[in-house]
Amino acid sequence: MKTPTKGPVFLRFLIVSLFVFYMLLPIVATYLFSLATRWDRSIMPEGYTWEAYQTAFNLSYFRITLKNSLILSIASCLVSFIIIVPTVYLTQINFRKFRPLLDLLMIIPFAIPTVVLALSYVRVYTFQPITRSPFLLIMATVVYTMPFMYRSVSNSVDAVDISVLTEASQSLGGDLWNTLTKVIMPNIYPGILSGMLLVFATVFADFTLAKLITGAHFKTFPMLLVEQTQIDGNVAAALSVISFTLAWGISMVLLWFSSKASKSKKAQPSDKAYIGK
Amino acid sequence: MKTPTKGPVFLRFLIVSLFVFYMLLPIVATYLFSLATRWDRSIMPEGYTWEAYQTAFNLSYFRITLKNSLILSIASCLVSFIIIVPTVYLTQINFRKFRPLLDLLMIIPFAIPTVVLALSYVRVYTFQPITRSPFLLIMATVVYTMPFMYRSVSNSVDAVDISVLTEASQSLGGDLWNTLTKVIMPNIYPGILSGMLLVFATVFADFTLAKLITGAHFKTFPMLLVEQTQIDGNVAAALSVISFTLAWGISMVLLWFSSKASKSKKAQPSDKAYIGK
Amino acid sequence: MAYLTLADISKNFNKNPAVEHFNLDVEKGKLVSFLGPSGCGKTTTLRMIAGFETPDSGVIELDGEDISNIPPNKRNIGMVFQSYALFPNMTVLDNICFGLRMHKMLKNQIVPKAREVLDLVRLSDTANRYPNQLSGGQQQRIALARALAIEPRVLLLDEPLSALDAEVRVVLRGEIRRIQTNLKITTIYVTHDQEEALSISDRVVVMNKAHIEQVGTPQEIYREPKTKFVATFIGTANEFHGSVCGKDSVKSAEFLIKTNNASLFADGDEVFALVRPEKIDVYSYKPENIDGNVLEGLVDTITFRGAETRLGIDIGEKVITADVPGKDVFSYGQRVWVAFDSNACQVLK
Amino acid sequence: MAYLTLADISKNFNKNPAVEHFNLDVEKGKLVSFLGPSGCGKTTTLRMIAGFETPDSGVIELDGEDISNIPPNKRNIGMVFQSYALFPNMTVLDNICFGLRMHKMLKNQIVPKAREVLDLVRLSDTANRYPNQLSGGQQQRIALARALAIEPRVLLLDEPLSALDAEVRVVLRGEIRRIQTNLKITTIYVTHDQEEALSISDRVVVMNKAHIEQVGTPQEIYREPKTKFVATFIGTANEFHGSVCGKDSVKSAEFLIKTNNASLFADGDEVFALVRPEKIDVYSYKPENIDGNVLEGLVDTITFRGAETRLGIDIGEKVITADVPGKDVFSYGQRVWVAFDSNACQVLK
Repeated sequence: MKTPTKGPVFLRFLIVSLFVFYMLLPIVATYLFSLATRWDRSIMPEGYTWEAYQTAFNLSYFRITLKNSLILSIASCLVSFIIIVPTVYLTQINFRKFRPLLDLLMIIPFAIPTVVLALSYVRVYTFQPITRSPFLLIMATVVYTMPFMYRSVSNSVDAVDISVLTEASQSLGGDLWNTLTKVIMPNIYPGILSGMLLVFATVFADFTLAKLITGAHFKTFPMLLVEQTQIDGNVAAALSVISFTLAWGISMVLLWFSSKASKSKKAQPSDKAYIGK
Repeated sequence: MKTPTKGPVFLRFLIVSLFVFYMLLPIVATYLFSLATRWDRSIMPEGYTWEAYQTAFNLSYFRITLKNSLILSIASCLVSFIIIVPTVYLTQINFRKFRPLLDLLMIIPFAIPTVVLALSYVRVYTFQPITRSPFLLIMATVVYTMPFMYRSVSNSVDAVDISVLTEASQSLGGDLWNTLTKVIMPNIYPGILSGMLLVFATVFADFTLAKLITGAHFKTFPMLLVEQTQIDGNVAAALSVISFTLAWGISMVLLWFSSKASKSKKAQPSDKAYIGK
Repeated sequence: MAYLTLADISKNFNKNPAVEHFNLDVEKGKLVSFLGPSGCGKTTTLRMIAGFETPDSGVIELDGEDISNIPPNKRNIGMVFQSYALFPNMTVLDNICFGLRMHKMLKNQIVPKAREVLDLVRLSDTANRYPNQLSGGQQQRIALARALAIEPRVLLLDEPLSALDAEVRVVLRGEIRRIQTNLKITTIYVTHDQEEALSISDRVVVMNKAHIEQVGTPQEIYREPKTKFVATFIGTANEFHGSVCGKDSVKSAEFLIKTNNASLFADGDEVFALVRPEKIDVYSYKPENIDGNVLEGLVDTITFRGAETRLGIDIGEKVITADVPGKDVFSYGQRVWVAFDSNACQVLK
Repeated sequence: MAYLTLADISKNFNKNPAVEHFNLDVEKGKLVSFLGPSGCGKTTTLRMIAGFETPDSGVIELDGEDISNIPPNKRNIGMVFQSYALFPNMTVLDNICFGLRMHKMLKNQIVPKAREVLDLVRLSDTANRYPNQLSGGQQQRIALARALAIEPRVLLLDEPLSALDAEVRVVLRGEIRRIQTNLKITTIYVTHDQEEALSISDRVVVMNKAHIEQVGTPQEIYREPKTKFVATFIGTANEFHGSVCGKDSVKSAEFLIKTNNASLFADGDEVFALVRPEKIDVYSYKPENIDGNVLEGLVDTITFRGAETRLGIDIGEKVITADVPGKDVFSYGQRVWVAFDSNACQVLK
C-alpha cells in the first residue's frame, strides 16, 4: 500500500471520533443523569447526588427483579449449555453430515420476531403449571439465544479440529471420559464460555419476552426499569447505569476470553531459525 | 471414525426430532390458531376460517404500522450500509491497524441492553425535531443492529482478500472507481446483502426500541401485534403469521445467498489431473 | 516371521473402494512407506491399522494377535498426524505425559520418561512451552516424542512432513530415520512424496487407485519398476511407446530402441521403453563406437540445477529429458546426440 | 543501456530497514530473479517497482523515464501474485479483458487479444469458466495471461509458484520461462526457492537482510559464490572453518585443506573452505596418486535419492555430505575415503 497522505488520515480519525461519540454519548449522558440534581437549564448538570441510586436500591421490587433476572439468565445459560455442547460435539465426531441441517436450524430463531416467539409460546402452553411460568420463559429465552451459543461453540469446535484431537487422544490410550474432560473440553472452553456470556447478557437485557410471557407473574429487571421511566427519570437512569455496568462487566470478561483465545493464534516462530540457516 | 452402531443413531435422531418439535411447535400452533374458529375444547381446532385475517387487514392501523415498519427497516439498512461498507473497506486497505479497535467497538451494542439504549437516547436527544422522532429511532436501530452488518461485511472482506484484488486491479490499470465498482463490490456483495437482510429482519421484529423511543408517535407492526393480543387472540395470531411469514421469506433469501457464497468454495479440481500424471 | 500382517484387507466408502485386497507383511524394526497419489488408499490403510477405520474384510495381525476388533485406545499403536494434533491446552511436557498417564505408568516414572523422549528429539528446552509457541517442525518433533513415549508396538506416521517447508522436511526426515533406526521401532510411513519415500524407507509400498502396484526396496522401486505407473510416479522417465520387435528391441513411431529387457514379452506386444534422464549421455558430436541407442536432436530447454543441468532435447517425435553434469555447456538450438545403453532401457506393458 | 534501473533504493518500515542501497540494472528482455530468505526485502523491492510501495530514497527508471512518482495504475507494469489474485466474480475471459478495457483498447480488439494470450498459456478451453473452477496451476497460468495481455513494459512475478505442489511448480516454471523467452519480455521473478531461481533466470540477485549479496548468472552464483551466505543458501556445501596457511591451503582444526583459491587472502586470515557434495568422490579403499584432499571417515547416513545417493560421512570433527552415483553401494558404518580436488574447494571469508 502506498503510505496514506495526511488528509485521509485526519478524515478517517474524524469519522472514527464521530462514530464513537454517536455511540457513547447516550451512555455517558445516562451516567451523568443518574447523578444529576437538575439538568434542564444548562449544558452540564447543576449538581451531583447519589440520591437516585439510594431510591433505586430501596425500591420494593429492586431485589426481587434483580434476583429474577439473574435466575432467568443463569438458568438459560445452563439449559443452553446442556442442549448445545453435546449436540455439537457428537455432530462433529460421528454425524458430520448432519452439520448443515444443524446450521440451518440455528438460523430459525433469527427469523422469528421476538414478539411472535413470545405470543406463540403463550398461546400453545396454556396448561398449568407451564402457562406464563418462568419455566416457559426460560424455554423461550433459550430458543431466542440459541444461535449465539451454537455459533460460539461450533466456531470453537471448528477452530481446534476436534476429531483429530480425539484420535490423537485415542491413539495415546485415552478413553471417552479422559478424551472429553482432559482434551476436548479444555480446548473448546473459551467458546462455551463466550457463548454462555452472550446468552447471559442477552437474556438479562431482554424486555419483550419477559413482558409478554410472564408479565407481572415474574418481574424482571428491565421491566422494573421501564416502569420507573414513567415515575422518576433519575431513578430510571440509575437503574440503567446498574444494568449497563453489569452488562459491560460481562462483556469485558467476554473480551478478555476472546483475546486470550486469539493470543493462541499469534505468529509462530519460523522453522528457518530452527534449521539455523 | 468408527462406524457408529445403530443405538446412538436412533438416539441422535430422537434428540434432533425433539429439538425440531420444541422449536417449531409454537409456530405451527400459531398458524393453526390464526385459522381456528374455536380451540379450547379439543386437541385440534373445531373449524377453520379466514375471518381473523380479514379483521387484521381491516384494522385501521394495519397499513400504517406495516408501512412504518418497512420504512424503518429499509432506512436502517441503508444507513447501516452507508456507515459500514466504506469504513470496513478503507480500514482493510489503508488503516489495517485500526481493525482491532473497530472489532472491539462493534461488540458494544451487544453489551448494551436494548432498554438502556432506548432510554438513554430518549434522555439525551430531548430537543426538537429529534426527540421521540422516527429519525431518533433509526439512529438507535442502526446502532443496535450494527454488529450484524459489520460482521457480515468484514467476513466477506476477509474471505476475498480485498487488498490483493485492489492491487491486481491497479496493476492492470484500474483506477479507484473501476476497482470499487467492478472488482471490490461484486465480490463482497453477498456479505453486504446478508448483512442488510439481518438488519432488516431484526429491525422489523423490534418491539422494545420502537415502543420506548417513539411510542405512539410512530407505531410499528410489532406494537400493533402486542396491542391486539389484549383485544383478540385470533387476530394477534394472524398478525404473527404475517410477520413471521415475512421474516421467514427474508431468511430464505438470506439462506439462498449464503449457500451461493459457500458454493464458490467448493473443491477445486486437482493439479494432478492437469499435469496428466 | 512377519511382525505386522495385513491379510486381504478391503474397505469401501459409500460403495467406492478405498482399499482392495491389500496384503502386506512388515518385519519387526523396519520402516515401510506407503507411497501414492492422494486418494490411493494409503491413509485409509494406515487408519485401519490404527483402529480409526474398520476393514470391511480381511485381518490385521500384530505380533501374532488379531487386532481387527480392538478399539484404538487399547491397541498401543503410536500415531503422528499431518496436522501435529498436539493438545493446545497442555505444555509440551504434559502432552507427552498424557499417553503415559493413560497407560497408568507409575507416577514417579512419568516425568523422567517424558524427558527422556524429549531428549531424543533434541527439544528438552521446550518442556514448559505450549504448542503454539513452537515452529511447525518443532511441533512435529514433539508429536513424534509423544507417540514414542508410550513405547508403541507400531509407529504410524500419516504424511508427517507435508505441512512443513521444503528445507525443514529434509532435516526432519533424516531425524525420523535416525530415531527409528536407533529404537528399532516398526514404522509405517505414509507419504505422497516419492523423494521422501525413497530416502527414508527400508521398503516402499507403491499404491494407486486402492491397490498395491509394487512392494520393494527403494532401489528396486526406482531401478526395476514393475508397472508404468511406478516408473512415471517415481522419478522422471523418458517414455517410448512402441511394440516389441525381436528379442532385443522396441519399435516406436520413428525409432528402433535397443534394449536387453524385451525378452519377457512376445513379438508385437505394445510396450513402453523407459529411460531415466541420468542414464542418458549427451554429445555435441556424433559419438562413434557406441553399443546402444544414439538419437539426434536439438537442444530445446536448458535448466541449470546446480550439480547437474537438465536438457530438453527435441528429437522430432518428442522431447527427451537428459541430465548432464553441471560443467558441460550446451546452448539453445544446438545440434546434439543423445546416447543410452541398451541396459538402461526398461521395458514395461 | 539498461532498460530498468534501480538506483540506490532504500525503504524502511517502522524504522526497520526493508531494503538498503539497492542498485540494479536490468537489460531488456531478460529474466532476473530476486532470491533470498523471507524478510530479505525482495518482495518489497518488487512492490516498489510495481508502485505499491514508495521508496524512501533512490530512483526507479524504466526505459529512461523516472517512474518513482507514477501511481501503480499508470505504470503499465504487469504483476502476478502468489495468491493468483484472479477476480472471483469474473470468468477467465473477463479477467483477461479487464486490463484491456482499463487500457481503453478498441472494443472489437479486446476479445481477440484476450483469446490470443489464453492460447499462449494453453488454456483456451477455460475461457468461460470461473477461477474457482480451476486448479491452482491453471489459475496461476490465467493470472500470467492476464498480466501479459496488457503488453506490460515489465512483468513482475511475486513468488508465483509458492502456493503450488512440487510437481506443478516444475512444469509451470518451465512454461513461464518458455513464454518469457518467446515474448522477450523483461521480467523480475521473486522467489525464496534457490532451485527455481537457478533454473529459470538469466541473472540472479541474491538478497539477505535488506541488501544484495551477489548478482550474477545462475552458474556464477552456484560455482563462484562471493559470500558465505550465498554459498550456503544456494545448494548444499561442506564447510571447513580455518585459517589461510600459505598460498594454497586452509588449516582447520584437524585438517589441512589444499585449495587453489586461497591466494586472495593473507596468511592467517580466518576463512571458510567450501566444497559441493557432487565434487566429492567416495572410495571404499584408500585412493592412490590423487592430487588433492583425501580424508578418512565412516558412513553415517545413506539417503537414496534415485539418480544419486547422498552419504553422510563422519570424519571425526564433522560429517561430510557427498553425492555418489546411484549404482555405487555403501553400507552403514563402512570405512571410506573421501577425495576432492583442490580446484573444487572455494575459499571465502
